[in-house]
Amino acid sequence: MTEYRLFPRTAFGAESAHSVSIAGVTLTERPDVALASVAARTGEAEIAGTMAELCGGPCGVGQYKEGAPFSTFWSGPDQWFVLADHAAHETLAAELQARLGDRASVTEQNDGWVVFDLTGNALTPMLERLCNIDLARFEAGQAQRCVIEHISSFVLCRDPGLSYRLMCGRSFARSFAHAVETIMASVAAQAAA
Amino acid sequence: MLIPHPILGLRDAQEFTYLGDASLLDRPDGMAEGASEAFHDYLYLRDNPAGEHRELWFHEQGDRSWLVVTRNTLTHEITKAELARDVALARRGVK
Amino acid sequence: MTQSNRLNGGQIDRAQLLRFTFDGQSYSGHAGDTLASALLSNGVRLMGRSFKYHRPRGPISAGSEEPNALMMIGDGARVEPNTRATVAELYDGLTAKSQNAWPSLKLDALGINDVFSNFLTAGFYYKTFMWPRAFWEKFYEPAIRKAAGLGRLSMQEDPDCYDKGFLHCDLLVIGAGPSGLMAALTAARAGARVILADEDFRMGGRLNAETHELGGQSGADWATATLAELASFDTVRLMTRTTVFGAYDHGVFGAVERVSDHLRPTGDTRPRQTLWRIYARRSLLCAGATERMVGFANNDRPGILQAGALRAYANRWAVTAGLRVTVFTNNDDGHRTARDLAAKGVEIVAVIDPRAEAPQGDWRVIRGQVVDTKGRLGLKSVTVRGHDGRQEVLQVEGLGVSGGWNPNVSLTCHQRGRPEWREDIAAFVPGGTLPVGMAVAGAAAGDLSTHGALRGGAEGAVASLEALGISAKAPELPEAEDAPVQQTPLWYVGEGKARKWIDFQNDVTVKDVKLAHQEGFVSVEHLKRYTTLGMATDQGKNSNLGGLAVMAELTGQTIAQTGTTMFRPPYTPVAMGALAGRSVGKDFKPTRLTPSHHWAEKQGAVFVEVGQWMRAQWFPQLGETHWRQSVDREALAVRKSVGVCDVTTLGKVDVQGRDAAEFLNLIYANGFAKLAVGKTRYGLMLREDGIAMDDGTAARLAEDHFVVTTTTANAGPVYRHMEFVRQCLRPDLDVQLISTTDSWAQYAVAGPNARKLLQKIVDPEFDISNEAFPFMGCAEITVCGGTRARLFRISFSGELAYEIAVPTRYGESLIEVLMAAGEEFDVTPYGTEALGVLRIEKGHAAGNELNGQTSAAHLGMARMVSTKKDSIGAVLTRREELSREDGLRLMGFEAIDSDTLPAGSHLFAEGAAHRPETDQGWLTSACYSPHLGKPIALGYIKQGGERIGEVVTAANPVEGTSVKARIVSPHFIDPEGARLRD
Amino acid sequence: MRYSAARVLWEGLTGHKGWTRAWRDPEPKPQYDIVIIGGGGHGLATAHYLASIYGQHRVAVLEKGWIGGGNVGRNTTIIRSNYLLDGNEPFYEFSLKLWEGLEQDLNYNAMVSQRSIINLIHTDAQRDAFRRRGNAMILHGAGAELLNAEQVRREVPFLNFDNARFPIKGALVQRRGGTVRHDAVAWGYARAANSRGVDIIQNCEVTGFRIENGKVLGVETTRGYIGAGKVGVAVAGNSSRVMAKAGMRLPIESHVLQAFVSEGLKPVIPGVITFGAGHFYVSQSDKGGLVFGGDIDGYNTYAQRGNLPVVEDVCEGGVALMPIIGRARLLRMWGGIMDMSMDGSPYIDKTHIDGLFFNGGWCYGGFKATPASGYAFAHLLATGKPHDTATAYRLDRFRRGGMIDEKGVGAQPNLH
Repeated sequence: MTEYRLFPRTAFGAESAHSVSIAGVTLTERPDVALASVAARTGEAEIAGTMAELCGGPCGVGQYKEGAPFSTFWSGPDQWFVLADHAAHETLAAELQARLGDRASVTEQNDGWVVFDLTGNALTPMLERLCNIDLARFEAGQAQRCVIEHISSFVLCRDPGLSYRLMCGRSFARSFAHAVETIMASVAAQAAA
Repeated sequence: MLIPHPILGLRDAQEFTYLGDASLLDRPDGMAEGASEAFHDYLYLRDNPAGEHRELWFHEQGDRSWLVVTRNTLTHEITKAELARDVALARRGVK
Repeated sequence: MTQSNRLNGGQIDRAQLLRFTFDGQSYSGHAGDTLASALLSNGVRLMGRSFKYHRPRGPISAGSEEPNALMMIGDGARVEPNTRATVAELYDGLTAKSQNAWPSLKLDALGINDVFSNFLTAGFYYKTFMWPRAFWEKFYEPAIRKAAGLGRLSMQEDPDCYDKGFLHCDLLVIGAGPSGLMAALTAARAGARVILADEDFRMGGRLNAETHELGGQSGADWATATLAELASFDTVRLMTRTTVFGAYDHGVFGAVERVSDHLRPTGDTRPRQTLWRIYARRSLLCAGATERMVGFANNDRPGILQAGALRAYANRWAVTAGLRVTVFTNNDDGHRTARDLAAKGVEIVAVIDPRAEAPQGDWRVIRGQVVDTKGRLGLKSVTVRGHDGRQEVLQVEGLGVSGGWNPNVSLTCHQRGRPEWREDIAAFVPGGTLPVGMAVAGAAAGDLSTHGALRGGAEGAVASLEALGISAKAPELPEAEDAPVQQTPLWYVGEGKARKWIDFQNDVTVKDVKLAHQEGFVSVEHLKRYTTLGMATDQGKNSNLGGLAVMAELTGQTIAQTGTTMFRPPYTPVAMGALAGRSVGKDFKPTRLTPSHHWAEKQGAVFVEVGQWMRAQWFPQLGETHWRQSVDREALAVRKSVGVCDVTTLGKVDVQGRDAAEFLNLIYANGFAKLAVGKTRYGLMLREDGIAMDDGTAARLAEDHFVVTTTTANAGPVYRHMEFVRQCLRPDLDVQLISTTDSWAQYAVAGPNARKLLQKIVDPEFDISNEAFPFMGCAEITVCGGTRARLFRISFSGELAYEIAVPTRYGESLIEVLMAAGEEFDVTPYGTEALGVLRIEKGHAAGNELNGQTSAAHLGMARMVSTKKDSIGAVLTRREELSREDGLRLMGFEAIDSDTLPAGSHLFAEGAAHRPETDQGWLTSACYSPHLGKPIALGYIKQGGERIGEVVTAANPVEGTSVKARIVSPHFIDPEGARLRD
Repeated sequence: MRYSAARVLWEGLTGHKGWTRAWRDPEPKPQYDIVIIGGGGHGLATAHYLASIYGQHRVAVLEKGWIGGGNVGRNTTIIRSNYLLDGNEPFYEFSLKLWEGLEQDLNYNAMVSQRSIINLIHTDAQRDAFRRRGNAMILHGAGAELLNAEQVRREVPFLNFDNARFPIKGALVQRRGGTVRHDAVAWGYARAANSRGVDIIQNCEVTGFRIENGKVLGVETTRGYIGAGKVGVAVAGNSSRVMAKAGMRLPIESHVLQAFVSEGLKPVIPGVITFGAGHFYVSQSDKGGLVFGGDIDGYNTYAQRGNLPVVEDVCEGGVALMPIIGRARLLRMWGGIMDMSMDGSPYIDKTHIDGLFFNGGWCYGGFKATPASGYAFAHLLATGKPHDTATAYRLDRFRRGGMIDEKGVGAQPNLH
């Protein structure tokens, strides 16, 4: 039996989640989220139904459906990302594969992406400086892939103007947070003026 | 430019990567007689029209779909956008 | 100095006194002033020098079209050259300096050019400075360059930052004058999402500059009230200080908001400006019109302004350019200037109007023309010739000139629009195909009365919204001035020998246009390019039409036949910094960090940029003073015992589906259909043109599941290519792709002790002995007591080697564990340099070899390209030039008696002359091989396979070296591959 | 009329009455020995060399608009011969040599200014590649220098050396590279060709070819039929459209390249600088404007305008490389149509139609090639044989696999 053990680190190389607050806006890393991607095999588009059962409702084009224990968002034709609590579902991909069998290709994405929660009052001035999303029409339960400061990202809306989830590739975490935090500071300074 | 994505609606062309003429869908059979000439024409010759052009765009910063977009090269007006997959499947059906 | 030219009234806050300096002299102004209005209030008319003749100049305008009053504003690194004093908002402590003048604005030495202007006509430089040949670059050009240019950069890094953003709306209204305000109001009341943008710091446009009443209140008050209502809608965004500078495809606009230019720099985190990309479903251009000057002798003296500007200074800023003023106009509007200035107590010496129907007023009206002016540094007098033939000199300090108004059509031209001539207003109005979704209203559309502007704005908004399915109703219009345009075109005055300026900044005169015509530069574009007409920082807003009119007269054609005036973006110049936004300095591109980054930092690793990644290049140890010491040690450690290298950056693509194997068979040149589960295979990926695209491995984890790796650099392009093949070429296959590069932390564990090391961390239920897990095996395992891992027995170094992957969050921990467990083997972390040495020693091609110009045959892999199946690139890689027997082959090279063998050297047969015809190849990658104890290289050389043992010359003339090298197999180490299989 | 300083003085003293038209405005004749389609830099240069070197005087240049209105009138004015591959380097070096004697040849000051071109190096692999290129340049007599970071800093200290995402590690320099006043090139060639009897016919659009029995007899134009012994096509930006009239499909796609100029500034930049880690290259005109550009927009187009993302991309590269220009302002942006070839290199070749010759596919490198392109095309038209420096520019090279792909990106025109 090997005596060695591996310990997780966050995308920032730390033991606890990265979190920054500026003038009432908070960006928090969520290392406790497990992720997997699910793609229907050819001719198996009806797994959308199974996905709906698993995730508490159907998740159509551009949607983000929060549920327990699984949340999901649409990421492409017949393709979804599923989110769950990491502690309880570290092997989320295997769990989903077991449920979906050979009707879907499931891929572990726990550490492919970093999830951030962005919360605060009036986040619109920030997000409109970060991503090309029509925020007035971006409602709770919507998801959109976009580019934030040259970084491929997902933006999930939980409560318009007040609460969003942002995701970027794990290796980009530091640059991504820097970009978001820079705009947090800029917007705060403009609001104060 | 805005591309009318058949699934997602208008999306900024900046999210896409451009490949070129949609005739690249019609890849010749590599095992057929005269493949060399067929591949030469397939890969190197272009209509390059001044007007309506069918072309391939990849929604790299989006849903990762390849699209066939019909766009006017003089005005940039886009009259149609289809999933390349559907177009390719339809063509295979014809063959 | 007192504000001697300050009048009463105006929209300035007299309670706020602002101090500023111009060329070191202190002045004061008020909040609401521009720098130009403040200087004029202090009696300063001289504000700049022209480009070529260095003529003394003052402002001609009160807006962004200003060609003359350009200054350097700000201090130190914040100096901003070429800033228009006419739009620069005054703040306390502002410092401004004149530019393009030496030693001072008043005594500019290059004013001498004005004396020699007869020799410096349009295009003179094309005809001379040719002899002797060498003198152009040594003497003439440096002198010209020094004299040319306008302002000066600080030559320091811009200390400010800039934001960018995206906005979306139903209707973008550009310009907040009467038409823009009315349009925004109409749309807002209909519930539409509206953006109203105006370049000025005070919305209202000409309403702020005029004394007309709107529905019984002053124009400015009406604007204020309307803005208050607009501000009450949360669907309306009012953007002052925001210039919409470009109209791009499909309703995308570029706009720049000046966030803090008008404030004294504070050093907080506010941006200086914000670049907005506005996505508008419809747009309404309400950009107003620009008054044009008239060409007459010496029409460029400080104190000569557009009549409307003179009026704006008086009404909005309570300032006059002089206490004795005259007006020269070809239209009724010019007379309003006299009326408004007179009302403010300015003496109107006369109004000069060449028209028979010139209206009468409470001042003298002279039917005639201005034929000359005097006053070198500021206007002193104008000479007038009456239609009765009498010449008269008027002593004045200010002259307002109106030659009519040009609609601001710029944005309508940014795509396919070609303005059309409208005879009744003698001006170009929007024409041709406007940008998609754009309409034009008010003066910009040629509707030059206030009533017309209001009506146009309301109707324009209704029509724009109707197209979107939003029904809107035009509000009741306030009663407003509705005078028809009364003008007789007057482009220039024939009388007068002195120069008559058309393009003020670039010093293009009526004579220059005549010369261009004489020499055949008749087409509008030739005229422009030959004389530089319209190429100044005002983009020709003040000059294009004047030049066109003179040319029309010379060719005997109408203006419409002669051509049209076109405009390109930007509407007004935009700071480079705003267009760059935050993507500058270290943030130019995002940085990707590997899972071991923090650990490597702690080890003191030296990092290198590899695409967007930062990778450890080597790990210096105490006592090592040269990078080669570290790299040699690391490479030798791998050959001798075991080393660990973070290879997470290699692209990883998860390929699943029933037809995954068939799919790989198509994208790789070699066969994949028969690869067994639990096995990995090297794959050569060709582009369709038969050139090597990438190489990597594919591991079969299950019947329907592969993991494909790509090189670091090609991860993106290869993924895109795979999706192309999947969706466009073989949509019939059941294959799903997704990138997992960031999901797994992957390390190469290489060296004779690699297995022993791994056995210490792999959980015991997994047998990784040579028998159970041979070369090219792959498996999903667990390590360190249950952590999921993937193990691949592949080797880049030629040693017994593995790549082990764990979920990225465990990556940093894994390298710590490997270091701890490997202590007994002296495990050595190695960086990209040692990785490079090892792969060169093994003869593995990498980026320098896979440079997009090399075929399978060049790589010596022609036989890998299966002839039994169709695969991407297989047909075209067999073309004669790519597959010829005597073509280039990848070979190894060993230096002979030399301690260098530089990559990039060209290869020649020994003793051959070094000429292009004798050039036989080049070295692609080189290193010092600590294993062999000499410099080695990989390279391509003609007929390489048949020349093993031959000595060639590696010539590197660009660094003055030439080295002998022996051609050898590219596999310097273990060509049989025994170590891999141990 | 000869231009000279004395003449400028004399005219200045006598009211500029003596200046005559720079070129005539003739009516088209019914028949010419050689008709060049396209009054751009390449077409006019071809006419000049046909007349001055190959003794051809019955030559007409047909231009649909005004001469010099294509890419010679809308480029970033750079000249250089810093190519890597054997198919290219002799040609571009020949071109540079012609630039060096251009003004005396044409009696026109096109302001050829060899202020050097600096290609920055940011990675070791780039240095290896530039070493190979520099050596190729030296072998072809073009000259090259490889600088280290310290040497670069001494030459252009205002670049971002201390806070760069991609540090500058050196540069490949060609001292003979530089800039030329682009419009003057068209005018200078036109005036010189005109003086040797070439008819330059503006506002004359070719609407079709008259081809019988596989041989071209002349062209149909908006000003009537014009007979020709041979027809040379040099219509950058319109190659596919014009050659389609002769029934040909070409290995070309048309794309837009944007270029930019800043407001006038006192001298900032000595020569030409190209960023090796982003899309940006820059020089400063004699008038003081920073002239810069970057990548093409990347989609097929015939519209002479681009979009904002590329503008931003170029300015990001610019300010990242030169933080001192953050407060300089972009004055004007424009787009030119580039005939992008399938390997990034041009074509100068005969076609399968007897008497019909083609010159095109210059991607965005056509300006610097102007003299050699004209010379080589004139040679081909006059002798029927490719010029020694242009033997690789054949249309059939893709059949043989003989691509001349400097960037190594393959048959995807928008990547070249």
